[in-house]
Amino acid sequence: MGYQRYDLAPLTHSIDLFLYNHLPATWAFIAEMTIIGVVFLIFYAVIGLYLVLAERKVCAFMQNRIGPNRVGWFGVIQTIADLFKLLMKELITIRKADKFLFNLAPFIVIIASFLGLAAIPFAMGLHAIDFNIGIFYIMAVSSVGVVGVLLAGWSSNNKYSLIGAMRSGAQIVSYELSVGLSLLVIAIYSGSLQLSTIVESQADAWWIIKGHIPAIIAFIVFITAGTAETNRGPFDLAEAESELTAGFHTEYSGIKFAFFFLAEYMNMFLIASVAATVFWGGWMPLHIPGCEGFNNAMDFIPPICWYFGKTAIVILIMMWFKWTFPRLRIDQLLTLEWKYLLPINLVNIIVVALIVLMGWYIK
Amino acid sequence: MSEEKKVIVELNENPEYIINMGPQHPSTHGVLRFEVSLQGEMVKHLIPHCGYVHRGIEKMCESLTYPQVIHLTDRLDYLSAHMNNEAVSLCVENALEIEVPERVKYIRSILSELNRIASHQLWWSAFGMDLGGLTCFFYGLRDREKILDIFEESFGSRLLHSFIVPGGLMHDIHPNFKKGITDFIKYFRKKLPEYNRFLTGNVIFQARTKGLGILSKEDAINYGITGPSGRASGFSCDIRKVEPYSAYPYVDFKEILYNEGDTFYRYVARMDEMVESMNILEQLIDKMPDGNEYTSKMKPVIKLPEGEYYQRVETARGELGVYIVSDGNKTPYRLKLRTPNFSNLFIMNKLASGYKIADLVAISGSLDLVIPDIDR
Amino acid sequence: MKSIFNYITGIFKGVWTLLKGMSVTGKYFIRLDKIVTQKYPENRKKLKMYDRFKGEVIMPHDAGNYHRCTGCGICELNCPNGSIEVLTDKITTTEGKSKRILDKYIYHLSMCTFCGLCVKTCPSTAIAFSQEFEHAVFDRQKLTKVLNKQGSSLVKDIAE
Amino acid sequence: MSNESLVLFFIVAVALVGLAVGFSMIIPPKSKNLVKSEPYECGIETKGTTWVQFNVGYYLFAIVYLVFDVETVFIFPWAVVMKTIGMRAFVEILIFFFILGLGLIYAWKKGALKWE
Amino acid sequence: MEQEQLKEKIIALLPEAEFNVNKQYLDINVPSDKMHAFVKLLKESDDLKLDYLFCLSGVDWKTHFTIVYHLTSTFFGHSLVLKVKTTGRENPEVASVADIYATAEFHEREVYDLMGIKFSDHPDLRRLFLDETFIEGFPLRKDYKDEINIIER
Repeated sequence: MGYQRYDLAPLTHSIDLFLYNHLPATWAFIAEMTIIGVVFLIFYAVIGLYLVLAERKVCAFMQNRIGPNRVGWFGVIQTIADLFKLLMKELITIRKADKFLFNLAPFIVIIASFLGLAAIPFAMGLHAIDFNIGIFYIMAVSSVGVVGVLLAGWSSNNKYSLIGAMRSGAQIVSYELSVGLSLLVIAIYSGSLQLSTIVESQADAWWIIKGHIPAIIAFIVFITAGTAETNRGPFDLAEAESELTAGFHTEYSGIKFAFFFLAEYMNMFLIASVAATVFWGGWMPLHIPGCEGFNNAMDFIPPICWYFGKTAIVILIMMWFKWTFPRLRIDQLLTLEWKYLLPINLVNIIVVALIVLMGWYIK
Repeated sequence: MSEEKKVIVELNENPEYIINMGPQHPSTHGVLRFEVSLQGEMVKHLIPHCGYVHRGIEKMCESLTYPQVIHLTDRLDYLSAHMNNEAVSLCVENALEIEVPERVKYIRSILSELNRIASHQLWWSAFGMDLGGLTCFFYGLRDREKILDIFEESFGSRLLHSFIVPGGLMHDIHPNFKKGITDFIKYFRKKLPEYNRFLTGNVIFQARTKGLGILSKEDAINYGITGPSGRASGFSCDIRKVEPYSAYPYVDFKEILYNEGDTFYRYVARMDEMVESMNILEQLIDKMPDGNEYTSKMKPVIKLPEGEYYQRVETARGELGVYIVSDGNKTPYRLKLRTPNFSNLFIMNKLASGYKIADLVAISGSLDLVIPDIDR
Repeated sequence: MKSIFNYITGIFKGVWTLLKGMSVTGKYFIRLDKIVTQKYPENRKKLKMYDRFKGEVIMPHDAGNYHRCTGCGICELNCPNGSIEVLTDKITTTEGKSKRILDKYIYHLSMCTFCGLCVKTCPSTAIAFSQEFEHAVFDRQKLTKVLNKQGSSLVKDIAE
Repeated sequence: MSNESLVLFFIVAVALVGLAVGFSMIIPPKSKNLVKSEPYECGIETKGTTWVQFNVGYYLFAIVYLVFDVETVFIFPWAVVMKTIGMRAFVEILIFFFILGLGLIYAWKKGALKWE
Repeated sequence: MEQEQLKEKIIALLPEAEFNVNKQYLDINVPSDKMHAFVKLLKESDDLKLDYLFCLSGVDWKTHFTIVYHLTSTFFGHSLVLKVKTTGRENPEVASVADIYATAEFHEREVYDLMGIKFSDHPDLRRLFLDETFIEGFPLRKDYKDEINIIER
């Protein structure tokens, strides 16, 4: 297939070989790890910062505003300036707060979002770890972030934060289930939990096209549940600025607050990449069965562009949600999950199983 | 006693979980404080505390002449400044038994209705924001700006106009005034369906507002809840109908009445009022006499004859009463302002207890409280 | 059965209302010409306030450095906040009559509420509102202004 | 890269937070202030203790969740092999989901899915 | 209902009511001891039904205070002004009508706060606008002095 011309596996492999040929094994290992670590760190920071900027721009355009436009050309370095400002701010600790947990919480949210990044296939042959249970892994890791939110709210010794924490507790017990079950649909279709395999299985067409109605339903459910799991509006109950001032991070200041912020955006990125990978074919170019010429033309666009393009669209949809809908109430949050998303999911899975059994999907 | 034991003892002594919402809280739209005792997320009991912006306007009025009082009434309910000005002016005119020119009556009513729309637009924005839909805020303010531009062109100020004075108006309206209003109505009639598409019809919004904070008609009367909040409960309290003033007798409009009395219908009542206000405006613009008289002959120093005068006016939030006791001097002996929000605020405990915090925000938003109007 | 039907239609109706809401924001997202933001310091040059805008009280002086204020103090009386102080001098004219002229017209911008009573009641239209709106200063003292210019005097036609 | 190198990601994340927070603790100017370290409650002093037994309305949800989450773990292996096994897997999952669905309906009817 | 008819009904209910000159509303003085029962009667009687208290204000007359109640009927549309005089300036006290009109509770608190008129049997008579710790008199009284904040003109 044409898209294989952009396979990055030889490149990474050659770097690997180069290091091991020129350095002792231990040092080569350390050097390789350092390179990967630094690359991901920079990637993480840049994506996080620019997502913040993108959100501000998107919401501004939706609200007939311009958004950041002072720092740099069209505000392109606005968030970087913000980051430095936050770095230079004093960290305030609250009297009687549970200091250990208070300091631990930002670590947990960042670790959770950073670990998730490890399993994402960015392009052909470009992923840190190709788990054979990739979907499962991302599900597990991304649900840890809420624990950080819970801890942050609880340890702050602030009543608003506590209520926010309790709300995030409710979030824990709900949306993870829907995320898992909606991803299951594609797992049934493709017969694998490995993200690279799932992407490869979409070489002829994406699952959202091949899997037609159940896949579309699963996608909608996934986006809804994913938005909820990342604590974003309209599910930002733990934060709920009009009710709880700032919810769980009321007492966080400076860079610690920035990490919650960053983690929220990275979680969004994570959810969007999973959605793009699983439903929209990840880095796989748009292929229509039977149109060879079209497919070849599409193959000329590098996979990494496809991946980021799709992710950006899903992120845009999630931002669109946030800037359109009013916030749900806590009981409605649970009602939505248990009375709507879960039954829909269960029925959807049976339907998919039937479709797979009968072969009614586009093979 | 160990630390743990202390906590337990404290809990037993003070079993209520009390949380302060306000004075510095995004949902109170000003410096109002609710002391909320909670059980989980449920509001058990709520005590409103006010007075953070108490400026003693009633006391200050006692040392100011009647034209000077006008500029203080602006600062009561700053979102319906024209109506407040009109209330005092009407009261003074009634006392002096002055008849203002027809044209002035029309202009006053036009200003009131414009002001009402502007106020409801801001309320809509803030209500959407209370419920977490931040974009509402910008849409509402964007459209409100058009009205404020009309105001600025004619009166030179956007919020606090002091334009309606005893005897008439401060000065004549701008030549573009009529055109500006017709343009605005044309513009806003297109935007209002957008508001409905965006928020009113939204399933989340309806679930957040329907069936909570139900105010019965009896309670509305008993607590003196006026304005759209009262009318959503079926309390026919529109002063424009009950005691028509200015140009309201000349126009044909309907009082928005609903019987449900919940948060959603308080919302709908205001949305309908905006439409109705535009209808009134169109009629007033058509019927408004030409000419350029904007004031009736007034003495340079206004002295009210000894006695008591009361004037009721319908502001954007309800009934504003001005009670002037005069001893024949050029300053009022006592000037009492019965402000709509003052009465409206104190229903909060009854409405919000038994609901969740999120509902408390929605209910207080639906009452459309303006804090300086409460504190005076 | 009915309830199941309602449940399913409820889902579709709900999603439909959500999509309707999204269509509004989506429409504005692509209509960049609808942006209402004004970039303030950049548009300062062409930013024009309305003629009647009540920026601050000024005392117009004509070309010969004449103003129209007789120093009667009516504005001071009418000001509800005491933001105007009219200081007058007694002089003896050439005919030997003693006459009151304006010495200093002090205007406290920090106390002014822009109600317009002073401008309205001035019998000789000596004061007016300017369209100036950038009042921010670093020192509160600067908000106290003397409106009559140095060496200015009353215009002839009123003085007679 | 092997799965064990997940440790690397862990370390990098910890280092990122640790370094930034450490930097923020050392470099920025500090001012000690008693009022500043008070918990924020709209400018009013907090009454009573913050940490109380909080009455939350989702204990029952939590139990139902626990059940369902465990069940989901069972479905994942099934999902992978569904294609290859075919009919038998489908019938089995039908039975499984029937029981699961009954449980959900039971909980629904009993009012466990209602916020108290 | 016309004012004359209303007047007759009031006289029937309370013979000792004094009528004041007021062009706008029917304006009566009520003795403070009869006040509470009379208001209750006004609200509950079938042909008056003055069920809406739209304004409650206190006026300082230098020798005494009056509490002014503006009542109206949402059924018939007639309005009535009641006035109650307090005896003297020291410790003025009037019966509360908070149990009859719920809105009176806070209007009375306001009057208490700013004028210092006590309302007996009020459920919760505390300062409303001013701080609980504010003890320097009652600002809306005519003899209230505050050298710092009030500039005499």
